[in-house]
Amino acid sequence: MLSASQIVFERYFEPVFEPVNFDLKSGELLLVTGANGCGKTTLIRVLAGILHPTSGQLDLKAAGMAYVGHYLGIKDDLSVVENLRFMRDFLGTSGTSCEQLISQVGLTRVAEQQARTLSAGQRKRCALARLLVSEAQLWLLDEPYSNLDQEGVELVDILLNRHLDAGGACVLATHGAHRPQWAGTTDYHLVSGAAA
Amino acid sequence: MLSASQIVFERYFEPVFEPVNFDLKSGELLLVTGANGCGKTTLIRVLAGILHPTSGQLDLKAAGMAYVGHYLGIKDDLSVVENLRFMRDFLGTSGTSCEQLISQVGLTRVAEQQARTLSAGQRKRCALARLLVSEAQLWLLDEPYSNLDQEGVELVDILLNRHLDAGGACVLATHGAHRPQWAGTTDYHLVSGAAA
Amino acid sequence: MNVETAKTNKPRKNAFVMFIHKMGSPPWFYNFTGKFIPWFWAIFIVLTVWGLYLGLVKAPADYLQGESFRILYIHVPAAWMSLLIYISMAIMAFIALVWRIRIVEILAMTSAPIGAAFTIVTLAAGSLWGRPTWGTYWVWDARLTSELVLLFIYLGIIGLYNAIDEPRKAARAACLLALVGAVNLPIIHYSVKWWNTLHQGSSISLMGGSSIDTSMLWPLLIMAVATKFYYGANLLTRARVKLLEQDIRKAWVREVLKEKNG
Amino acid sequence: MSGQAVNASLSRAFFALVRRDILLAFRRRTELLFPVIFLMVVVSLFPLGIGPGPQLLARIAPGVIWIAALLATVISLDALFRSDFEDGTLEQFVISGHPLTLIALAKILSHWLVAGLPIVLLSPLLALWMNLPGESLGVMILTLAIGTPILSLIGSIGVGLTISLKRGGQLLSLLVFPLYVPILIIATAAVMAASDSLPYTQFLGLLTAGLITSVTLAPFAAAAALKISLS
Amino acid sequence: MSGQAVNASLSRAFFALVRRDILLAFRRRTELLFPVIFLMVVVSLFPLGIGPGPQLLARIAPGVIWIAALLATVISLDALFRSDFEDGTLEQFVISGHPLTLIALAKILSHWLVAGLPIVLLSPLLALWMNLPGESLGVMILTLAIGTPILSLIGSIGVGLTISLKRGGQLLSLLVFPLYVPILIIATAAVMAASDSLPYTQFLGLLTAGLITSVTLAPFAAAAALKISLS
Ligand code: HEM
Ligand SMILES: Nc1ncnc2c1ncn2[C@@H]1O[C@H](COP(=O)(O)OP(=O)(O)OP(=O)(O)O)[C@@H](O)[C@H]1O
Ligand SMILES: Nc1ncnc2c1ncn2[C@@H]1O[C@H](COP(=O)(O)OP(=O)(O)OP(=O)(O)O)[C@@H](O)[C@H]1O
Ligand SMILES: [Mg+2]
Ligand SMILES: [Mg+2]
Repeated sequence: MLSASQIVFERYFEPVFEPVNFDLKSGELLLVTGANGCGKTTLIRVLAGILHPTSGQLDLKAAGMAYVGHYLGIKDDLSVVENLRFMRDFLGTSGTSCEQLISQVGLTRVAEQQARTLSAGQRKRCALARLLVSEAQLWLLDEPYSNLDQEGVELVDILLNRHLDAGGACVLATHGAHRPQWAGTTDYHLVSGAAA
Repeated sequence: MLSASQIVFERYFEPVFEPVNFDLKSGELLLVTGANGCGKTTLIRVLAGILHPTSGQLDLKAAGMAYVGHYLGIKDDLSVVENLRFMRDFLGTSGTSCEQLISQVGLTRVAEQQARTLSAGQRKRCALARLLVSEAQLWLLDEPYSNLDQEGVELVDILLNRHLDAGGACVLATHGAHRPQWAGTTDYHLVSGAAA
Repeated sequence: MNVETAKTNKPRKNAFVMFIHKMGSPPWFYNFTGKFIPWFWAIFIVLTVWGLYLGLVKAPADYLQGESFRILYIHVPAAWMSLLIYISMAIMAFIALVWRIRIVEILAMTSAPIGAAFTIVTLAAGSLWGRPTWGTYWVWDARLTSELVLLFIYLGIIGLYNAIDEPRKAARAACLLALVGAVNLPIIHYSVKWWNTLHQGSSISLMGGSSIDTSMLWPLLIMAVATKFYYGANLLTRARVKLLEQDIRKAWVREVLKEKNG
Repeated sequence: MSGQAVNASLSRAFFALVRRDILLAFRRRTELLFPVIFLMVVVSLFPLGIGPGPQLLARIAPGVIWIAALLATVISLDALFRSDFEDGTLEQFVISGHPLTLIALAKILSHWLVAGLPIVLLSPLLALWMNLPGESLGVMILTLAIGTPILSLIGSIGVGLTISLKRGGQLLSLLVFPLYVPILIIATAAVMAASDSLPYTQFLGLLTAGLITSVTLAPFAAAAALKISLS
Repeated sequence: MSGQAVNASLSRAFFALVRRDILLAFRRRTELLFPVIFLMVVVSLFPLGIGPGPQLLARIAPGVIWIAALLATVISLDALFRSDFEDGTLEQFVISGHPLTLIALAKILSHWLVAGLPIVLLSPLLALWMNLPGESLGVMILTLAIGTPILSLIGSIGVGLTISLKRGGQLLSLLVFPLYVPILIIATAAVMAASDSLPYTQFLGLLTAGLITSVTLAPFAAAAALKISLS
């Protein structure tokens, strides 16, 4: 679904990480780990097509891509429902209703509240609901577990398992103690270019 | 050092959490836990004096207070060193040199880099260094472990132990799996006012 | 497209693109231009001394304006250069954006301060000249106004380039702005021209009208050529320094520095 | 997907974005009035600062109203685009796979609806305040109707370039005001020609040509600028 | 701590903050020039929009320069205060225990140094451009020197109130421009009186009184406003 060969990204004329190679197939999870500042976020943004790799080949064959990063892409001035409705209209998807998704991620009580008033964990859940709205085949998750409580962490794992079961694929960057359980997991330990 | 009796904070005329009571002494750690959205951040901001409690008594007798919240209070346009130097001048403290603090939190390599270019974990470490600059007796930490890698989590625990050993006190809000090990810990499970 | 991959697996059709890509190799550029720069500086100095001698000493004083007309030898070549450098910068900006060639980005961006400097010289010399001839330092004449707007656009490009940290990103953003400016400059030029004739008949005509005496013309032409060599020399000198700065940790720079020092 | 299906999905995305931006701008009903009041306040500063002579005011009216329009545009431009950049929504747009040019165009359109259209609608009142003679009022409105979309279009390029900078506001004005010079000149020339009973259609023609050119070029440049700012 | 030690620590905090804000404003050398160029660009729009006639320009010069000063102030005010709010630095200030009034005063001072002082310094050039007669130039500079700090002081209250709103920029102008009206009127009256060779000292006296009043009151109001916005 997504394959990378010799991906290099330079900032200030220095590679951020060692050249990256992988081949991700349907139903597989690529778990990117590494210390703070080793370039996980940068790599995911390169894979997402936001950053342009300095050299190397990126080959994408997915029906849709969805991304949850450090900046969640939630409009503070819209309510949770409005945020999801907009994304649905914008992407032109039409699966489960927004209300159902909201209850799935446990935000029913604050669904009509403006996003600026959400707590950190509630915001994260809202971003997870948007992930489901997109109905994308490839998920790019940058530290999906941060700011979530125990129940929220389990929620991410459930959603992830369901997505992979249905033939999706996922690149997940994390440094936390928690790691998702999935048979088709490839560990990718990212090494900072500066360290090498 | 800090005692609260029947602290209530209302938003839209509804209490955010059940009335809060505690009495924190020197060398003690108050561990505030609870689900996403139960009001941990709100409580800490009340304790910090940023929000005004609707009713109840707050009694503070600490030499200085320091706070690390969701918004880290780091200037994006200053480098890590400049950020710390400013805080030192502003607070008028004069302990360990900024360079030493930076190496303690593992940011030596990026010390001269502008804060906007730091990774999420590096930013958090920078905020931890600022905590040390303040030389405050009372620490208010809102999810200090989020975005940190394994080494970073251990770093927080080391700093915390040292602070409490030296007679400081700390209120720490977290929902993560990790909890600091300290003899004088009081568990405070926060219950959302809406849930009750 | 990336420089390295282009070199290895794409057959070259066009001689121009080939030249551009050859220029794109930093060590080649560094060594190639290194041979020219001293000559450029030398020619510039010789021509300037000669031109100023003819202009300031040999040429007779103007029967209308007296000695003050000699500002012409600074003002007019600078004015020409301010426009020419913009054109050259815009062309390089286009190449840099389309082919993502770092050296051309650098060249475009080092052109901007030189062009801005010439624009400031034009404005300053023109104002000083305006005082004796028009009785005022500044009027909102068409040519003056469009030169001022040109300065603003140069400053915008320089400001944007310096405001963004990452050098490649900064260069690409500023190159895009230079291109947008290139589309707009002629429009600005003509609109300002009309604006002035429309609102009030300007009583001042820049060219005193009649043809110019050859003894006054020659120094002007010499100075015009001299400023072009100055541009070339200054541009390449700055670009080489910039290239060394950016590649300071690359092998070829270490070699260059070793050669220099030992 | 067939070509038609793609087009339908693109136009749906386009209008979803425009609807959202307008919803955001008018989140609170009072905010509907902000652009209008800003313009009124700025224009009313001039009689205060220059003195109330009716001839003088009429003489400078087209210029003042147009300059106020430029300022209102620049101030609102930054607000409308920046938030999508800062909260990560722009990244989501890039990932959606919809062409960035389309997204830029949608944002430009909603910017004009929010910040440009109110200026056009308000201009009769402003012209009245400034004693602009009645004949030239229609021309004033026309120049604003044709000209303010150009301001949004050109402005969007500047915003795209400065969006990643914290203190982008001043730099933005520095970048776009020089580019606005021709519009300012042509539009005020048209109004002045009309109040002197001179022919003015050629100016309107020029403005229209400018509008057509900028509609076809500016969204591409804005999209390229946004792409650079994101990297 | 003894009273003197407290004072010393407060004045150290004050200057640390001023130094930091100026460092932030002029992070890079070229940014030193932004406020100046912004002002030059805005002022040069007026001849373009109104026409190049020297008499007309001279007539409106004081008003135009002063209105440009108001605009420059408002645009930069928002930038200077907002970032401290949005990145959580303001919370840190509150927690530090230093009085918020002191912090507001420091931020006002650095705002004036960054945005007001350049206007004062640049005003001779602007006056030249606008053909302002030489006699009134000195008075123009004086009014700006006394008046621009008032703009920063009053503006800071408005910023404090609107800082927690996303689209605060436009609302801010609505709040503060009406408050700026007296200053605009008095200052331009002084310059016009000077160019007509009439007495003008009474106007300068009024301005100075305004400055003294606002220095003593505005920082308290701004601190209170910030406190409200934070909660
Ligand atoms: C600030 C004031 C002035 C500015 C910004 C200015 C600008 C310019 C520019 C841009 C050009 C080049 C035009 C072109 O090649 O298309 C030029 C040429 C020239 N200027 Fe000025 N000028 C100023 C004042 C003056 C004054 C006071 C005089 C003399 C009375 C003068 C005499 C000339 C002459 C003789 C030329 C060359 C003839 C030509 O190329 O048309 N300028 N000036
Ligand atoms: N815009 C930028 N300019 C310069 N350097 C940057 C920029 N963004 C990131 N960096 C640097 O690149 C490195 C990798 O950053 P990145 O955000 O990818 O790390 P990460 O692996 O996601 O870290 P974390 O676990 O803390 O989120 C860091 O050292 C960081 O300081
Ligand atoms: N400004 C606000 N206006 C209205 N409601 C708010 C505001 N801020 C927070 N809330 C609501 O108050 C509740 C508590 O929020 P708070 O941020 O304190 O939670 P938290 O315990 O820190 O959660 P998390 O673990 O997710 O960080 C949430 O339900 C949230 O939606
Ligand atoms: Mg990261
Ligand atoms: Mg919280």
